Amino acid sequence: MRTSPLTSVRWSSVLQQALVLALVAALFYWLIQNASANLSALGIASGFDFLDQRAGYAISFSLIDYTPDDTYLRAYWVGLLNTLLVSVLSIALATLLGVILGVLRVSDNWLLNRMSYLAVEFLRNVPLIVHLIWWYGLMLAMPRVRDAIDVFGVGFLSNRGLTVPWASQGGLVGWALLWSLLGIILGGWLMSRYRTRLPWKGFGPPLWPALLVGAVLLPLLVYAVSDAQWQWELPEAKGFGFRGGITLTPELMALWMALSFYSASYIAEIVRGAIQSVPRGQYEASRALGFSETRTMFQLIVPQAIYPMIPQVTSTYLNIIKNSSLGVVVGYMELVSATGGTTLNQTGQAIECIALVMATYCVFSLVTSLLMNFYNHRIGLRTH
Amino acid sequence: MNEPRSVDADAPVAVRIDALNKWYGHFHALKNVSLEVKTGERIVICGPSGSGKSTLIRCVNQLEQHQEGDIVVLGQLLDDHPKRLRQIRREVGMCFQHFNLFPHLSVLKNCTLPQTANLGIAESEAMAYALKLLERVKMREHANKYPGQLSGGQQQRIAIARALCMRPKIMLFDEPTSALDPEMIAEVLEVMVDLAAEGMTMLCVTHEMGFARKVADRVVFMDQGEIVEQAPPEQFFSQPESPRTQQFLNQIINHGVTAG
Amino acid sequence: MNEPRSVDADAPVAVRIDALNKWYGHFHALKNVSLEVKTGERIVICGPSGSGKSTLIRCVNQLEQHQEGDIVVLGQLLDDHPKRLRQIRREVGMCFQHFNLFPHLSVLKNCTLPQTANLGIAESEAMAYALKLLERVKMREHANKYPGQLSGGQQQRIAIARALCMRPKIMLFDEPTSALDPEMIAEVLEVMVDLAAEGMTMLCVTHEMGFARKVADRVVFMDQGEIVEQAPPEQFFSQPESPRTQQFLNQIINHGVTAG
Amino acid sequence: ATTEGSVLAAVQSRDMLRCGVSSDKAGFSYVNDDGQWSGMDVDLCRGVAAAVLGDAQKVEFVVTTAKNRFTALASGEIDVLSRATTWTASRDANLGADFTTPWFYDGQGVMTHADFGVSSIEELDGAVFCLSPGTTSEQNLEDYFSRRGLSYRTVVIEKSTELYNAFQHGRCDAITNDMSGLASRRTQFEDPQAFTLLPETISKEPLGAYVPQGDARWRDIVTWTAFALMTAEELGVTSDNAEQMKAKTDNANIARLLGTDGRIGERFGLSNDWAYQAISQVGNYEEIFNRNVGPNTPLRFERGLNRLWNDQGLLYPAPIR
Amino acid sequence: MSSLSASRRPHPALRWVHKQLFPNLLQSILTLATLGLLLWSVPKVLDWLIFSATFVGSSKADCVGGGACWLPVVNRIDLFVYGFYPDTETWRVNLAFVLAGAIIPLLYFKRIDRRWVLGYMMLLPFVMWWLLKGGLGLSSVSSTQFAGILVTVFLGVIGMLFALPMGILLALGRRSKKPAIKLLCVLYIELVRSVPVITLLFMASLMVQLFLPEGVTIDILARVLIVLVMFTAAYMAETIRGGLQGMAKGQYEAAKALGFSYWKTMSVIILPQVLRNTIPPLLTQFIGLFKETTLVVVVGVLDVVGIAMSTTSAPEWIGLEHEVYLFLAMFFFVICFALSRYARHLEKQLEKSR
Ligand SMILES: Nc1ncnc2c1ncn2[C@@H]1O[C@H](COP(=O)(O)OP(=O)(O)OP(=O)(O)O)[C@@H](O)[C@H]1O
Ligand SMILES: Nc1ncnc2c1ncn2[C@@H]1O[C@H](COP(=O)(O)OP(=O)(O)OP(=O)(O)O)[C@@H](O)[C@H]1O
Ligand SMILES: [Mg+2]
Ligand SMILES: [Mg+2]
Repeated sequence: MRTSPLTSVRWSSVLQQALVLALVAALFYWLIQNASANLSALGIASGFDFLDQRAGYAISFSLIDYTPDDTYLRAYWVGLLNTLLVSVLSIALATLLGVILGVLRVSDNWLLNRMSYLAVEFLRNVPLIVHLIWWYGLMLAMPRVRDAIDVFGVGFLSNRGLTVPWASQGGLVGWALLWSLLGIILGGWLMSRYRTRLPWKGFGPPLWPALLVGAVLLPLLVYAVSDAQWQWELPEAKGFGFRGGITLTPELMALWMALSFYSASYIAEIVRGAIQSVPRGQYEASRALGFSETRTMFQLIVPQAIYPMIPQVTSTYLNIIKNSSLGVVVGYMELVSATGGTTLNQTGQAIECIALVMATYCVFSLVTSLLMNFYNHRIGLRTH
Repeated sequence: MNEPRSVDADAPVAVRIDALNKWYGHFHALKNVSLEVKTGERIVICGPSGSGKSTLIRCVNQLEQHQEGDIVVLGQLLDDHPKRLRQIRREVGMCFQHFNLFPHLSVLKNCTLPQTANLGIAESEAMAYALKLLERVKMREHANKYPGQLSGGQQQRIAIARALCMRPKIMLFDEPTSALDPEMIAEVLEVMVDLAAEGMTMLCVTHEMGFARKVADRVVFMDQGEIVEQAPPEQFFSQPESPRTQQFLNQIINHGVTAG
Repeated sequence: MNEPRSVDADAPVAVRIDALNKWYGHFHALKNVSLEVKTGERIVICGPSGSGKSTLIRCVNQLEQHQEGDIVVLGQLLDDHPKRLRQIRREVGMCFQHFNLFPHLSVLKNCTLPQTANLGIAESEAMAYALKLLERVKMREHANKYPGQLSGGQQQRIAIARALCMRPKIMLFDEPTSALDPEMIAEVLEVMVDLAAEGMTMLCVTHEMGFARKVADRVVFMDQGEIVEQAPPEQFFSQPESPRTQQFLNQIINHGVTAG
Repeated sequence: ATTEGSVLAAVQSRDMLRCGVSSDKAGFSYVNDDGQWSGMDVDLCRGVAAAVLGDAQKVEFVVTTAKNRFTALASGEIDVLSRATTWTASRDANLGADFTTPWFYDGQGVMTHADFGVSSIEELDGAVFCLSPGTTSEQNLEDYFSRRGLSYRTVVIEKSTELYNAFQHGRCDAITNDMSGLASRRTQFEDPQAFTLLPETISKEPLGAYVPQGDARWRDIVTWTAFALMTAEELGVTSDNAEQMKAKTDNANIARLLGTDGRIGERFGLSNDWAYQAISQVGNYEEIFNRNVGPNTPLRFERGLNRLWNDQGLLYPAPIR
Repeated sequence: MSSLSASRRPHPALRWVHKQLFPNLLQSILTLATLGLLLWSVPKVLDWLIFSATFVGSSKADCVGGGACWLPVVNRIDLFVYGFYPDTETWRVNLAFVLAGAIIPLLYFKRIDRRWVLGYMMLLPFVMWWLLKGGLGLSSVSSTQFAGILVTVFLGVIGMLFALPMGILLALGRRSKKPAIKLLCVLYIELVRSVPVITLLFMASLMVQLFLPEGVTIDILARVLIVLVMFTAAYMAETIRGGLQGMAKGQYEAAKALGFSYWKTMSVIILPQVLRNTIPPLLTQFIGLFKETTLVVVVGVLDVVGIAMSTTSAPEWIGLEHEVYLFLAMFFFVICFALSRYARHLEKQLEKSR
């Protein structure tokens, strides 16, 4: 009797679930009915055809070529790349700042400890939008182009943003980064293969020189065999702005700074938590073995603290990507202000535009969680 | 099972503790404790829970700082100068109740890192010595594993090997077997008995009375932060002087009986 | 200390387990187990760790679902109809190794809530009955405390009282004393002996052989998911049939000796 | 969409007008220190409320953004959109909204920094423009420049405070917006002389109220309320003298306007003194203009195109008779 | 002997300074640099903030001290706090604030029966709604009159308390054994958590109306509230799920063995414990929501940030952005910091009581 799965009970449970599903489906059906009625009343055709139309709006900062004559679809790509750019920059800076603040938070130095405590608490208890408005004000209060602050003779900081040298052919930078990445992967792969052959675990040459060599050597090699011409272009003041180099606009800078400082406070707390979660016994053991404080920290405590940090840090990174949508407040043309803002506004295709934006963010988090799972399986389970 | 042993009365003093006082906040954890340990002497410290045994031996390598009194280890008076302190800690090995191996390093690396980082020994030499010691605690075949993959007894034996890697002149043990299952206790005690047989100076907090009988030169009984009695094991177990000691010993025996 | 007892051979069957099989994933935890318990019978189940004792009694009130075979409790065949299942669970009380009292409720509330919520008994009546039972397990003066404020033995006695509040016809015990210190074990066993004396049908997993000798009508020995032997206690302890049982009994005795 | 008469019925049954405005357009709609809404756009709403409900205070102001204003209108969340919105064909056609009548004539202009020495838009080739998104100014600029083969870059900022801030600090070389906005903002800059308003207008910007599409009755009411306020100026009726003129006037036009003669109000479904209510409670167009943006305010606007037709302006209210 | 050791070991205060501030060269340099920076900057900042600042006056012209000009905040404080709420009815707002604030001490006193606290929290959003919006004897106030801190608190508190039951249901659904229900809950939670709040707010502002039948409108404040509730509930569900997972298995088993049904088990055995344990993280979540409410300004709801922005655009106060935004920052900092300290405190209490 037990082997038969279809007892009366199961049926009631199935019915119950079917009912819930049907209710949800009915709700959606109702909503869609309403929407199509409303849309036809407004004379808006649904569908994604509008993506092929001419966008007709300009975007001040773009990583790929873009003019108002391009399509809405290209404007979407520009927005997407801008989102990724500001996210990557913010992730890098937030991590740096966060780790510094976090390490200061656990330092024995009372003064530094308290100061970083104050800083962390202040940064994270003020809404991001206030950070952003403030940073934007600061960026705009920079001197005019003519009186731009000279940054080590290669960059200029003005109210037009930060202008830095860039390759004369912008595309080369992208390729260089790509080859660098490949080099790192290759170097890492070769080294780890070599190291698994060694008789003793944890010995053998360290990994990072191989990564470095890969990152530098491979792009150079490719450059040598290709006929590409590389040239640095230094910015110089000219007319209404700078010629040459690349300018990080004040909008980008403000968003970058606001996101970095705000998120740094979260990362600092994660770092502190992780370091404090290492059992006291570990400190005692290392002291009993005569390790110095610095070595204790960096060879014994930090490596142990990294593992529990990873999921939390990942979710902070995802938050950075999501929060970059605040670019809409200062007019940084990322995904939400481009497709979810101007495009939507010009075409009236609210449902399509918002769906597109949401779907894109879902993809981000899906990819991230896949990577996380992969990591947990491959590396995480080894020692813990 | 106990044979009389003799420590050279003129052997140099390894550890001298003099009128030691230690407070945790307002709690007086060690009260005027004095103790002298000769080189090669093996001392077992016992006493009821909370009597200050751990605190005492943790003062010897300054994992706890005392407030009054002097501790001289290997001729060096302990103060809080960081360099001198590290120097002394390298010469005093310690094993903890909870092993405290470094979980992110392989067993072998656990044993070589302290050597390379703190003694400046070359990697290959450190490895050879570590493997020798792992052999000695019968853990050589596990050298490539990570601590998380081993049983408690195995971890404790590695902790002993790791401490020995620093070529210590004195070893401190803080209840090395109390977190272990009975079978594992045997493994670890065996290693400790071996070590004792080789003449290592040992200060050992433990409730394993069998071990005390077998290897200790002197048993020190502590209660409420004071040393109540110290005597060679045969005398300690057969004719304890203080009533507190008697009570403690009775309790241990009774406990054994009820468990059986 | 064992007196002969007799259960009426014609007493109605309280629990009948028939060719029971249970797998955890691919692991075969119970292999073709059959067992009949008469009303008023007191059964002690023992066996080495991992032999499936807990699994067996947890199947009786379906905390674990079995895959093959039948279990009939108080004349009712167990299936997974939620209402019938709840009905049966109310008639079968259970005590766990870790007590599992509800920490956010006072002792008294722990005993009255199941009555008011599940039996629909009025608050005042439930309270009177609960106090009676607390009296019986000698915990009446602690009725207003919270479980966190009590010792393990006290908590276990309250757990028993809580189970009894449901006026069960059968009581299941899963190692009720194994998480307790020796003094506390005695308190709890005393309550259980009382209960047995009143004729409650009991199925009890325990390693307390003294208890088994004293109250069990039958001792069931399990190993590797099978019932290896069942016999009245005098016969079980003095002339065990199966070599596995002999080995197990030897081990217990030896263990007692080593510990002592 | 909306059916004839439904908005009026809804407003009357609610006894409250819901009017979509912006929250930070000084002179047109913003909040003053007393926590009161004020501005030209706001006063138009008040006039409509007075005409329809007899009380200028029976308005709820719903803050809308450049993005959601037409959604709010089409969905019936607001009855009138009075948010300095330009009258264009595509909006009338696409967005489920109907325009009423121009309330304020404006044109898109360009302001730059005086020290550039620029005197015409054509000299701004390659310059950076500050813009607010989702407005007609974005497309106008694009048209103007691409027609002449010139290039430009943009900075797009939604909040106008931030926008002008950015320009003033030199974030952009030029800012383009409605002339009125540019002029008013310029007066508030710390050093107005440091900025030049270029003479060209690159677009026509008739600003006024939108109503939901499909309710001609309602559009009439809002349109004619605006006309009534303008006509009042033309006939010299002010909030001060309206009562007196209502009691006794020999001008037939005034009598019709104030509802003592004829039954125009009833035909609209209002009371006959609808225009009287609007004028006496919010004042005529001149009063509204002067109160909000005129020479005595910090904004100091000229009447310019917004003079009456008989004063060489564009205000040409259709006759009320 | 002990006198010798006493002389070797310096005064505790000196030892503290040595150990905490100057243990080695690097640390000493850092300490000195930080000290220098503090000594240099703190007086200046204080001077600007307080000593040379202007607190009374009626227009920008009164700001002559050279320090901060707090007049826009001072003169508009009513607007900042009550928005456009009718002057005669502000007592309702004050009362609502007090009622909302009362939760905090209620959580503190362990003596008070948790059921009362829970009941209070369940009732509060309705009472606040009634107080602020009117009806049933109180004159009704349109939500267009809502602005400033009133909106921030309204959205924060009501949003949180409405989200709580929904979060609990979602968490239970996610742990349900019924695949369809589990799937729906997982989809919902993951979807909402993976998109930025702003897109959800845009949805409220631009899309919701499209999905409603013609003629039905929900005002923007309510739509935004719904979005915030939906959003918070998804995050809260994860917190509560954590609490459910942390619950000892024995509790479920004991309840089962005593014959409790699923809903009884949850409502009287499991959830009371889970909620008690998750108060600190829930409070942290509230802080997050409170900060997140500021984003509603993007869709044109005048919360406290919106009022600040419109203040900086008023012709009479142009150019005083720093003061206004600083006031905003301080406002949020004070509230959020106090709450987060409080959450930490409750957490410690819980740890102790275990
Ligand atoms: N860090 C500390 N802060 C405050 N009190 C402490 C601290 N460490 C230990 N104590 C107290 O000091 C006393 C002695 O502790 P110690 O650990 O030395 O006892 P012990 O003899 O090792 O006991 P056990 O057998 O339980 O390990 C105890 O009462 C303990 O509570
Ligand atoms: N939930 C589970 N999933 C998988 N395997 C399980 C599960 N519960 C128990 N087992 C396995 O089933 C076997 C029998 O378990 P059971 O708990 O019944 O043993 P036991 O006789 O009660 O042992 P003990 O004396 O240790 O309590 C064990 O090997 C155990 O590992
Ligand atoms: Mg100890
Ligand atoms: Mg078991």
